[in-house]
Amino acid sequence: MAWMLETIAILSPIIGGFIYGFERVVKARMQNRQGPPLLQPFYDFIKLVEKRAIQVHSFHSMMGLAFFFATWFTLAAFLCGPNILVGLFLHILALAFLIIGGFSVLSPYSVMGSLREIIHLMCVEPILILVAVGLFLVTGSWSVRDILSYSGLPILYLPLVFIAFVLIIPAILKKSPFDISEAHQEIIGGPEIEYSGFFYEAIYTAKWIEYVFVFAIVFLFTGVHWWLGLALSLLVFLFINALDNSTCRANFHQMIKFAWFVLLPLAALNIFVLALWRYVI
Amino acid sequence: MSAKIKSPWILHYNCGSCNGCDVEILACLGPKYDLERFGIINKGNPKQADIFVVTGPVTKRTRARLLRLYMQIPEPKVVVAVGTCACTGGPFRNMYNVENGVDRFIPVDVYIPGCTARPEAILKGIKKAIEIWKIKTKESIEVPVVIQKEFEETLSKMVLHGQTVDRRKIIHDLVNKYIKNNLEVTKCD
Amino acid sequence: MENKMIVPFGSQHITLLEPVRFIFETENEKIVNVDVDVGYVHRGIEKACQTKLNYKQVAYIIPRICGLCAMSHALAYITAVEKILEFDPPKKAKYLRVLVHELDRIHSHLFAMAHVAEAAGYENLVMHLFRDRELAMECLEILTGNRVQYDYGCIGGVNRDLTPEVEKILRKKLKKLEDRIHWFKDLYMNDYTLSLRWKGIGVISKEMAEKYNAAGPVARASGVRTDARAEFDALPYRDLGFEMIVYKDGDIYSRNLVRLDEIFVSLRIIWNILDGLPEGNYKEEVKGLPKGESVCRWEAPRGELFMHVRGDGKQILTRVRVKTPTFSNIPVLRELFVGANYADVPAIITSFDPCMSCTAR
Amino acid sequence: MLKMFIESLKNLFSEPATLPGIGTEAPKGYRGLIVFNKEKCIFCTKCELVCPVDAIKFIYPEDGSRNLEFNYNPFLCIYCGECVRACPKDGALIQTNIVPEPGTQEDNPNEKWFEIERRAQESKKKWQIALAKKRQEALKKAKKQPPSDKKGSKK
Amino acid sequence: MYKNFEVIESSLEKIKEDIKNFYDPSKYHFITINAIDLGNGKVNIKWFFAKYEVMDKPIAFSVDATYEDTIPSIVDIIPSAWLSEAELADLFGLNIEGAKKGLFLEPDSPPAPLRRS
Ligand code: SF4
Ligand code: SF4
Ligand code: SF4
Ligand code: SF4
Ligand code: SF4
Ligand code: SF4
Ligand code: SF4
Ligand code: SF4
Repeated sequence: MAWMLETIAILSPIIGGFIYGFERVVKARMQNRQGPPLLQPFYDFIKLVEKRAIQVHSFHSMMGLAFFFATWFTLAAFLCGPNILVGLFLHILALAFLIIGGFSVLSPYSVMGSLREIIHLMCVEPILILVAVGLFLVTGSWSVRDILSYSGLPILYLPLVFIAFVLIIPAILKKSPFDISEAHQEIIGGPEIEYSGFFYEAIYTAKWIEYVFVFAIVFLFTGVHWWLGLALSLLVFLFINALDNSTCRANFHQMIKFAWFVLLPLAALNIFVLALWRYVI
Repeated sequence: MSAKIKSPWILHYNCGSCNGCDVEILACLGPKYDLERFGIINKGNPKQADIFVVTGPVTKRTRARLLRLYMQIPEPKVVVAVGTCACTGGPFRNMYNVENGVDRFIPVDVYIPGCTARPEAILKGIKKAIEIWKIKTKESIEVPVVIQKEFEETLSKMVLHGQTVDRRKIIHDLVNKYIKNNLEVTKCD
Repeated sequence: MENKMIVPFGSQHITLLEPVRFIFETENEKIVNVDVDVGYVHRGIEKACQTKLNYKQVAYIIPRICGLCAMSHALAYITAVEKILEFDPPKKAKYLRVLVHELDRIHSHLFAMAHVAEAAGYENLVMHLFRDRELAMECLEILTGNRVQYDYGCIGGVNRDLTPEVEKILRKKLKKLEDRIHWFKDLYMNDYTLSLRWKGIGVISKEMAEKYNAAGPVARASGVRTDARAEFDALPYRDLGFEMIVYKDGDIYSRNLVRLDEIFVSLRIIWNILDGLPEGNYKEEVKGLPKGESVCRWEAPRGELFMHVRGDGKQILTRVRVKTPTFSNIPVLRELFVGANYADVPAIITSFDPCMSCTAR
Repeated sequence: MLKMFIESLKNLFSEPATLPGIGTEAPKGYRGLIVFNKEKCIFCTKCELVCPVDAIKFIYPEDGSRNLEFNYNPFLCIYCGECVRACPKDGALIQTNIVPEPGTQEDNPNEKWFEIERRAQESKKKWQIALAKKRQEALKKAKKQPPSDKKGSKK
Repeated sequence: MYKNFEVIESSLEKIKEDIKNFYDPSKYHFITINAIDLGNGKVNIKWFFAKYEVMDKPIAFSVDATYEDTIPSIVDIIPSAWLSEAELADLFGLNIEGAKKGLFLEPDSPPAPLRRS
């Protein structure tokens, strides 16, 4: 257990790759197709290494790399650091690299994608912070290690926060109905459009790490019962994919409305009640 | 490397076809044929694509765009011409606004005949294209057919003068010149 | 950052099969101005039909204007020529023409619906539509010998008979298809996210549709009662249970429903044909050279197709003019964009089901 | 939404609709490659005439005989079947259900065909001259002696 | 000659007036404008209309003109006609008021390709 978190943080691209590969298989099967092999993300990875990279300008490419390393670092800080809030703030920073990179090129799709990415941030981060606060209220600690050794089941105290979090996962992972910043049919991938070869690889892999990040948060909701955590993650995974496959893309007004007027109050209510119960009564 | 051939991403461009073959390409992505099981994704973005799938005879207005898309795809890349009209011009051969097959402009690696090409034929053709793609590397330099003559002339001139030769740059400049000469009526950004 | 942004849409774009180019001037993702360029696919087919090809060969080049309604183009041309020659094809040929034409409509409508769903980011629905569209494609393939370019009609009738084995397969597949269409109808009526995305978006009022002469499902979704199948006497639609589908709202959602309901009508027509196919020849010899002028209005899947043919008594025709459905719908499309949201653009465009390859020819 | 949600989960545990391998064979009536049968052909060149895209070209022999060389470009053919319908001789030209194979740069569907088209055009002119000459000779012969030998190919 | 549509003969000066009097957007559907080259620099132009929902023959207004004539535009009566007019201006090289050229043709395409020459 001692080195578990560190190992996960270091191996996160590989773990994330498997999750992503598995997801593609599940998605294909849900669409009644056979789907790619499980190792497909790694094949893509190798392929991208062998492609010539066309750089728009070096700053833009650097932002792509920065996004990857920042995301990786974010996960490490989140898992091994003393305070998950640090991880969440770093997460914003990592996305900021992507956004700046997106703004730095002339392509209108990239710029529009970056604008939409900011909207994503505004929807996602408040809820992530509420998740952190909720977990703190339940377990009394900001660190992942302590939360994971909490003997109770945080999800029992935080049902609404959990629901809010699950419903915002599509926005974090850019899945339907909230795949607005990537919107393949509208802006062809958004901020990532101008990356190619090796630099696109960085963006592509950073996405895998986000998977680990999301499912690590799901894990936190079950405290020390990691078997339950595994089951819960699988359930959430299936739910997210089925949702992805049974909805069409919302537009960004609808996403903001949903995140701020439905999910945020929901989560806030949960935390408010919990705080009252913990500290007042 | 064997892993490479399992992940070809395609870019599809229609340069004046009747849609017949485009529809069949889309049908290939559907559940019945499911190209994704071979790792193939339809990327709408030339910068991340490997296989350039072209349909249709080249019309006068699409030729500059075709060249630009071709140049934007990073090496190694292969070009697949789908349908009779992309191979030779087919039913539209020698019409006044048509420049016939795609290989008048860019080097085509695989020709898929048929009007319309059957999805099975497209699958077979793409598999063939992957075999060709496997051998190419990121150092391979391909010269678009339209500028080949000029390219060779420029090259021999430069060699004669003892200048250092950057083939890629020469190609780039020549293509840009060509595109400028055949600029589309409406400019983008 | 400045407020105005120019967003090019096309000519190569993932939701568009074809090269067409829209240039949007947007303000905070709201469109304030549009420019449209439809000429990418101009090939010069009309010219070739008037100079190189004789009037029988034209029947095989004209469907290559566009693959998705290949059957409509070919049959409209053939009908126009037959009208000039004052030839009436045998009844069986007419029935078989309707059969293939309606199958063509089914696959085209399913494709169009998939296209709109794709633009809305609803990938699973796309896949389901594509899967079930294959049933119609298989029917067409065994019946005509090709999946898209059927080359089924010819001057004088049709090129192939409907054999009993083929009929048996058709019946089986169409039965399956019908069940699936019922399933889709149910889904379209009840899906919340679809209505969120499509209801009230891209609305064309009845007045606007009439003012800009919209055609096909686009017009019918706005409440304009127009359908060339009921307005032109080329094929025996009246005997086959044809019914016009009209919706009132004129938004993306009703355009989809029009298409969905038309599939039911097509299926009913096909059942009627299979049950009551007349005996007789499927092809007859046609004599004489075309001399005179005639027109043909034809309800292609996307709307009214119009052919104007003139022959001067020679092998080669004097004029072949094709007015295609999308050609009629471009003006209203352009008007519609101003004030729309950029995020809705793909959905609006695809809900028109545009086909540039026939617009420019 | 709910309907699709359930359908998705159902699909997850059912057989995918994907065909194995590369897909099905073309059905019996598929309009595939045109196959030419030299033994049966009477070289009326009707097929060349009706073809809307000129995918059939005959190269004429120089001696004015009827021993034409059939050329066919599968990369140009639109598989309409018009040539087969026009052919007066059963079995000389058949439309099979073979799906044409994809070609590579070695097949070179364009330059090779341009060469054939050029040769076809030239050879036809020569052939016409040769034929005219032959006719004249035949006429002369016919005048000299009663007909014993008809014009036509011997080789 | 005209096998299955009715033709109303008109002239260049009168055509706009005629169409204005005739066209009722809620009753008639404007189909398209077409031109036919009659040879010798003469051209015949037809405006096609059809009735909604009734099985009836299409109606065409026919005008004979030469390539030098200026042809009145009907965009102010039928706004959707701009596309047909632009096409004719492009492919036949007709002088139609206000129609922009270059919709289909590139600078190096043959000018006015549908003219007989
Ligand atoms: S998306 Fe295409 S048209 Fe637009 S800027 Fe990029 S290359 Fe040019
Ligand atoms: S090959 Fe035939 S079916 Fe395919 S795009 Fe060309 S004309 Fe259309
Ligand atoms: S205007 Fe600029 S961005 Fe657009 S195609 Fe031309 S060079 Fe490229
Ligand atoms: S409307 Fe589209 S699908 Fe129909 S014939 Fe024209 S191009 Fe083809
Ligand atoms: S818009 Fe016209 S050309 Fe294009 S597919 Fe439709 S009918 Fe064919
Ligand atoms: S069949 Fe008769 S008409 Fe035709 S080429 Fe032979 S001899 Fe001539
Ligand atoms: S099938 Fe059609 S295109 Fe092909 S050779 Fe025969 S006539 Fe020509
Ligand atoms: S039409 Fe038939 S018999 Fe005549 S040349 Fe062609 S293949 Fe031979």
